[in-house]
Amino acid sequence: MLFYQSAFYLVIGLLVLGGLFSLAARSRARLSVALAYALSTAGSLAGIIFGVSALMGRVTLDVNLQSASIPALDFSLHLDALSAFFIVVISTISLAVSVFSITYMKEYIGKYDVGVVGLLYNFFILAMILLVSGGTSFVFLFCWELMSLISYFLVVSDHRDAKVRQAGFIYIVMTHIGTLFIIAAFLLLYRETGSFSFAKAAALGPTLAPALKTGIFLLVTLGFGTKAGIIPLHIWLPKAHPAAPSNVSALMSGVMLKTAIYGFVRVVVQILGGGPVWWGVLVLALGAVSALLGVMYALMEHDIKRLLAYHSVENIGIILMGIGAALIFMGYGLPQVGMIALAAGLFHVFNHAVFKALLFLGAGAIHYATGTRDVEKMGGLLRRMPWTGFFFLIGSVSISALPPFNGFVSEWLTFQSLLMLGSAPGSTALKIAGPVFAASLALTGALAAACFVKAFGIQFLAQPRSAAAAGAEEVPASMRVGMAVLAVISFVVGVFPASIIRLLSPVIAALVGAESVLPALGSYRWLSVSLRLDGFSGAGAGAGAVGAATTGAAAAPSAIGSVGALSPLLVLGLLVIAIALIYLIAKRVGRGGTVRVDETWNCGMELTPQMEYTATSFSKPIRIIFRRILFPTREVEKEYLLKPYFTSRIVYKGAIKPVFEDRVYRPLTGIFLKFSAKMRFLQSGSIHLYVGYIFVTLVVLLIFTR
Amino acid sequence: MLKAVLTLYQVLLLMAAAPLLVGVIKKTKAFFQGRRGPGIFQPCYDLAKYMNKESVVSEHASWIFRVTPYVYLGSMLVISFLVPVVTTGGSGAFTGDVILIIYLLALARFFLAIAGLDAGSSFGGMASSREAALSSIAEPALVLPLFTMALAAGTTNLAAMVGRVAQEGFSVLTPAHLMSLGALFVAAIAETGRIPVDNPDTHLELTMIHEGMLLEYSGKPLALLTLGAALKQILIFTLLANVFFPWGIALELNLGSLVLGTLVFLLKVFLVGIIMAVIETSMAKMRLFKVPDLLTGSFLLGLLGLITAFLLRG
Amino acid sequence: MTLVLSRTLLAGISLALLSLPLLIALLSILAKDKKTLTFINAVGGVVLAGTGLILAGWVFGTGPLAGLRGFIYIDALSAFIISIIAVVGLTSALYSIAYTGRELAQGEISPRRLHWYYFWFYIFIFTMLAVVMAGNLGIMWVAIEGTTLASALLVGFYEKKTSLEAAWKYIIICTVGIIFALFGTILLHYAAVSVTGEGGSLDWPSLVAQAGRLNPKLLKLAFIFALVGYGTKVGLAPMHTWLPDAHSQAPSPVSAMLSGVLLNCALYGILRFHLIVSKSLGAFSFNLLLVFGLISIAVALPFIMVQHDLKRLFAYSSIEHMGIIAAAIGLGSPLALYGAFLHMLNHALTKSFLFFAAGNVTQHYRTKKIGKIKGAISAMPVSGTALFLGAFAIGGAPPFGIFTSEFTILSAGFAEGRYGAAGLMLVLITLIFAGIVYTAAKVALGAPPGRIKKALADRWSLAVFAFTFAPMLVMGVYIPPFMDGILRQVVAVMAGGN
Amino acid sequence: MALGNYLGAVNFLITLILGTCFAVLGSRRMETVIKLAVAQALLLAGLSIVLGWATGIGEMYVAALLTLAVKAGVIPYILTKVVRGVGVSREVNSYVSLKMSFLIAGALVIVSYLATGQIVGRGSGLVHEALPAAVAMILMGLFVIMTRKLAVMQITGFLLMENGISLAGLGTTNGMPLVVELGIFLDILIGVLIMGVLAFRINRTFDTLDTENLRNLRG
Repeated sequence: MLFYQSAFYLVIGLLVLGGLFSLAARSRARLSVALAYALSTAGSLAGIIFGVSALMGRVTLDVNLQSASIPALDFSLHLDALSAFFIVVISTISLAVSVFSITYMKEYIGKYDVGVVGLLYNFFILAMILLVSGGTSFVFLFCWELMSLISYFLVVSDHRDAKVRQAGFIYIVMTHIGTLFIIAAFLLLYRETGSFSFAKAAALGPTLAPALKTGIFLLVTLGFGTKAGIIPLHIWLPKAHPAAPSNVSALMSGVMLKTAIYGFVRVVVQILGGGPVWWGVLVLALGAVSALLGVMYALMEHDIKRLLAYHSVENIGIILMGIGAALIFMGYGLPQVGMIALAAGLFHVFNHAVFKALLFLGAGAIHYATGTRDVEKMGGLLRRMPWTGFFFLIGSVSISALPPFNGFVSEWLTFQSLLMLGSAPGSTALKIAGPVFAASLALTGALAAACFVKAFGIQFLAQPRSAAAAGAEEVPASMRVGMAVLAVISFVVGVFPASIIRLLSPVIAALVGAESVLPALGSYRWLSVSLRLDGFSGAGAGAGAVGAATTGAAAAPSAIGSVGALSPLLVLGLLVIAIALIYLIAKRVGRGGTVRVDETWNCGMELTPQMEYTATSFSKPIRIIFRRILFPTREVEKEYLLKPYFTSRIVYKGAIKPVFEDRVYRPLTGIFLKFSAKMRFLQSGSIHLYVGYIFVTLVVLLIFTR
Repeated sequence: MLKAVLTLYQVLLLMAAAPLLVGVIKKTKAFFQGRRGPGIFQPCYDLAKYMNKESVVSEHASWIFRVTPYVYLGSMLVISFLVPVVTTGGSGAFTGDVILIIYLLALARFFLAIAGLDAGSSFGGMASSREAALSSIAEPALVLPLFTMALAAGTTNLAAMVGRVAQEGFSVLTPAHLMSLGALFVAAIAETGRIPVDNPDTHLELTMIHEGMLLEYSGKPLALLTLGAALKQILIFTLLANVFFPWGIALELNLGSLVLGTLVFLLKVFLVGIIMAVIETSMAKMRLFKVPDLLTGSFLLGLLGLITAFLLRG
Repeated sequence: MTLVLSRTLLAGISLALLSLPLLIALLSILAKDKKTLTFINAVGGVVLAGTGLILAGWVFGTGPLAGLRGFIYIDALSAFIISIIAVVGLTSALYSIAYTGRELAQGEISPRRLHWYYFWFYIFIFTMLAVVMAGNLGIMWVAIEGTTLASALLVGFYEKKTSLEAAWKYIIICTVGIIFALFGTILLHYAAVSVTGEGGSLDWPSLVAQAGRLNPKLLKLAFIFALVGYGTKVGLAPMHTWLPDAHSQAPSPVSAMLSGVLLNCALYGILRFHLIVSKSLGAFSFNLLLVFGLISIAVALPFIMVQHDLKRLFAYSSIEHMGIIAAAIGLGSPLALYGAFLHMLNHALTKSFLFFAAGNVTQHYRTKKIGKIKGAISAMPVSGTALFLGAFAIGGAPPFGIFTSEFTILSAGFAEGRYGAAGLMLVLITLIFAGIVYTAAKVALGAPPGRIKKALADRWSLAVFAFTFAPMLVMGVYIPPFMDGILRQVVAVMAGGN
Repeated sequence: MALGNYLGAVNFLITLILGTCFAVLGSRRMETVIKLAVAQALLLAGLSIVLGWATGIGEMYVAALLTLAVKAGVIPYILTKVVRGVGVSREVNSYVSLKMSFLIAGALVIVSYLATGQIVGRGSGLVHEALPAAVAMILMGLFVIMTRKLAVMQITGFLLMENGISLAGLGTTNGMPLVVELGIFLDILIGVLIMGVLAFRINRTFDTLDTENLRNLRG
């Protein structure tokens, strides 16, 4: 116990010191940067050690910190398996990002007050770690708000840019409004349980009145949905994430959004113990819509960080699809099947954190090297920044859910969860919905791949499209190491998914309150580390119900009798062998094989970068295919030498309509502000009127209280 | 050990049959167009020709361009290893998961698409762009029928899915089954790049998709990619044939059923090829932005298949 | 014996506390030069605050103090507000040194007027102390009216058009309002006389003793008049109209005093009535306070959303926060009361902090127009940052105290099952946060206009910022045991003890 | 006690006080208004003396004395100084016409009687008329402040309200405790003084005492 305690305090201590030292040394910027990120690296490392060992040792840690006689201000921490898992997620990402930042932040010396940024950075991580450690809803809210506030400050680091200020404002307001719903939900719980403690709430939660539970569920869905960036509450996300420095974007996108998932799971799954089936359907539908629209919007973006931000919307959607499926199964009274879906969701939490942080770091590295985030101005970077390109490619492959990387594994689990809906009991509509949602997930995955063909291809391949890109150089070692850490994790987890499944097993068992079926899911059997869903008797077998997973029955790696099995290691092995064989054979066979380097064929003309396919043109078919959803607009300006045949200049501007902003947010804020302006007549400046107010108030009071 | 040998046999069979299938299709088309056409071994000669040629690589291209043929063909080989061809008892069968196979196809496509962008030619870019868009929307149409079948079998394992249909006999030939088949068939057209979605025989810049991405390739890499594409085509036909009409596939591992399985497999695959050829001759290539309508239709057909599957089951 | 001695000593201290500000005011007039004036002000301010805190501490330690034939009555509630007056009074006095120094340098005021500034400043403090120390509701009225008179000239200190207008509105509206409070006092007096049968009892202990027996109908009327009357002074909507004018036109240290202290003193007047009335009328006064509190928050909202003047913004925010406190008291549960007084303290600290910061910024930019102030953080690293952080603090973001107290009040509201009221409060507070942050970001961020030179904070401001910021921050995460004890005592007073 | 014997005189005085209020509403010249204020203060002092005589409470005489000194002496002096110093003698304009003013004032009196008539009905031996009259005066004072544009007239309105309060105090409880009474007088004195100072400054800065001009602070 002492070990766990001291490890936890070490994490906190290192991060606090990192922040304070960074601030203290702010007049010596280089030292400040070194201190801030070295200490946060150490803190993150300690966080990983603590989290993993707490999960392996099945330890829960309690810290009692009630300070006043009011029930709020109870800073008691309660670190259970779920907390530990999220600490692992947070620390893993912050480790890589911190290493990356050691040199990355040097770029900002002189531009920003790096001492303050270092302080905020460390405290940002700290706030997130404390947030997931909180044992009471007050700690949660406190850290939640603190986290939002600090990230807001980080977002507006570059506050001389009006766009950044606006992004920051939208961010802080949206997140604050989201918090409103969360506060309301927690206070409703407080009224019922008389305490802010999560543990007490969890003891009482399942027995609450259904209407109240539904109210709380809807409130947290709105509240956490805002932070997580589900559509249509996402509008802040693509604005705020790009505005921050890339290391912060990596943390925000990779980790901060996940705290919303944490909160959602904590409240809906643990405290309320699930609910009626329609909760799950709602979450699933929200997830599917967010995933699809998120990726479509991403495809339309040419600012690499905005593109990545929209992919966060997409991936949060995928996570919610898993969690939604879990809620449906819990609603059916099949917690053990729900576990698999929940595992899919939480697994994707980890995976998305890893590859999204990797990609944001990659974007940061590109920005570091070229000074731009505009995809159209890049090109040919792979030759100039081979390492960054390689890591970015790994991130792209992972996020596109392609084997053998980690994104694929969790999406595979999600697919399985959705398909299991098809054999679950209940309404036929829902059964049909399962595979249809799975198909929508497939579409999402394909679009994501399309998007990253664009993102990788336009940025890293072909000829450079600008002088900045042509002059780019590979980034320094620490940045490469930061990306490498995540790339390696992405790969290793993709090949050995059971490693994470093992960590998740106690988490999910504690959440669902049933014996865990996950060890059977992720096993180290038969050479490979495989994922197996056993004993699920489908509707075809007649039972029509989803049976509880039987752990021992599937001794032999036989196909029949299991829902599905996946051996990424085997796939990887086959792939390596196949490629090696092809290489060897192709080398021997045939007289050809000499390679001549020459120009790209261009119908006999010299190829210039202007002729290359741009990101805009790349995404055009999709823009046209989904025009009913994306509402593209185009504007073509032509200047003629001789009308109408000889144009001297054509300017083509294409954009998609920000539908939600135009149709929902702007009218709403417009009405509100107009109303506010109208209300100002109350304070018209006339003293006579003012005295009249007093008079009227008095009269009204006298009449009403007779 | 036997399983390993069998698996190897399946892979080799597929590799051997793949160029032949291309040849057969071309021959059939020629027949229907009233031409003599090249012999069915012409694709094999072409491959041999490519293997003997020098390859030219663009000065702008990166290692992606060089690696892609290996990844592409490698992915196809891995899929060949996983798919039940003449028997459901191969070594890879236990992890022969539908979702995995779909995503391995996606992996291959991903690399081919970025390779198309690598040289910087606008043809490659255009082809990549179209490939990315069309394959994206083809994806739901492709997976939904497969998921319908998986649900019926209670597993996403291909061998098990195939095994179930094979065991149940012809009673599974319900409207749902056929509608799903129809849906998958259309998706397969898109996936294999055939008319009316793509034209495999042309290098006309306005229409090509798959060929556009290969435009910069020559020599050995082109041979690998061409073989890969042929392999992909036969794999998808195999899926189509074996998932919906698995009869004849060897459920037990004895020589007789294996031989029968092999024959029946070749028959089915070439039949699919001939049907494709017939369709190609009787249709013109669609305008690019008509294709989504076709694929949506196919998706809806798949959805209908799914719904009827559930309604019939009650 | 010791008790008697300590009582006598205590009475002495309280007399000293009342006479000290008068003495300092007098000395300020008599002082020869600016240096002496600064010295008198600084030392006097410290001594005054020290005396106030000692007295308050003593009362918290030994219980309520009644002295001088009942003219002085100090219980935990009074002592609590005395502490606030002491602390904010001190910071404002010290900040005034820096602030007026610059005004003098910029030629906004003449050296002679500086003496009058301090004179009225300390008279203002005196009247506020008198409000909370008075043991007689009549005297209390006199003192509250005194606060208006003492501060009216401070509000109109600049003798510009706008400040004179503000001062005129301030004095007329508040005087009119407060006359109603006098009428309420007379009605209460009448009710008391009707019971005791003899004239002359507005003394607090005797009123409390008889509270249950007073004529409810009269009490109702009395409370309504007191609520409207003192409510005008508190800034409860719709009687709040003077407040944005006065707060924005006064010199910033005075704005801090008005917002941070004066409003609380006026609220104290209502509370005294409320304590008596609630004994026989039950929920009546609670509900009225709740309703007026909520109306105040709601009325502040649109003006905060669309605001052009930095100091007016904070003035409206004061209306909002007084509304929150009033509503919390209206909720009435011990938890709500605890939150209310915690909020009172937090608001006093935070709002004075904000006005100090805003004072430095508006002085440096020579405008209060929000549209004309930009990049305050870059131009004034300390004051600009203080303004920015202060805005978040006042909006209710952790780790600042306001978050804790607002959360406590809301949790009390939900715990009482008053979802409508608490929910409305939650929504309004959230929207107001948006308005404040919008303005704060506009003012603090961005690049400052070219004409603005970079300025570092003077040491007085620095000291005051640090002194105020520390408790703001601490109270957000931790309520020290002594503070917890004090708040419990105040709650006990409000919950019907004495 | 012997109050009953003097009730006639008391009621007569109260009626006269109300009458002065109407007169104030009716006059447009500042000098007249100030004279009326003095008259009202004299009547109030008279009322105090009568009540003091009737009830035998000595403090009433002190109150009468204070009223005389402050309300009939110092305050009119200050007001006169302001009016002379500023140089206005006529009211600029009112928001409400003369006829309307009287009509509303009459209505206010009726409302006051209706509203507060029964409160002092419990026969504590006090003046029945005082409370309604006081409330009416307060409301009329408020009415003056609300409708008159001249700053000095607003001070007068304030005085009317204040006199109403005094009347209420006299009528209900024979006045407040003496110390309180003293404080109140001090407040009023200082209040009018400061209002006077402000009026001077306003006139100096705005060149007029018309409060219509005081409308720059909005929103």
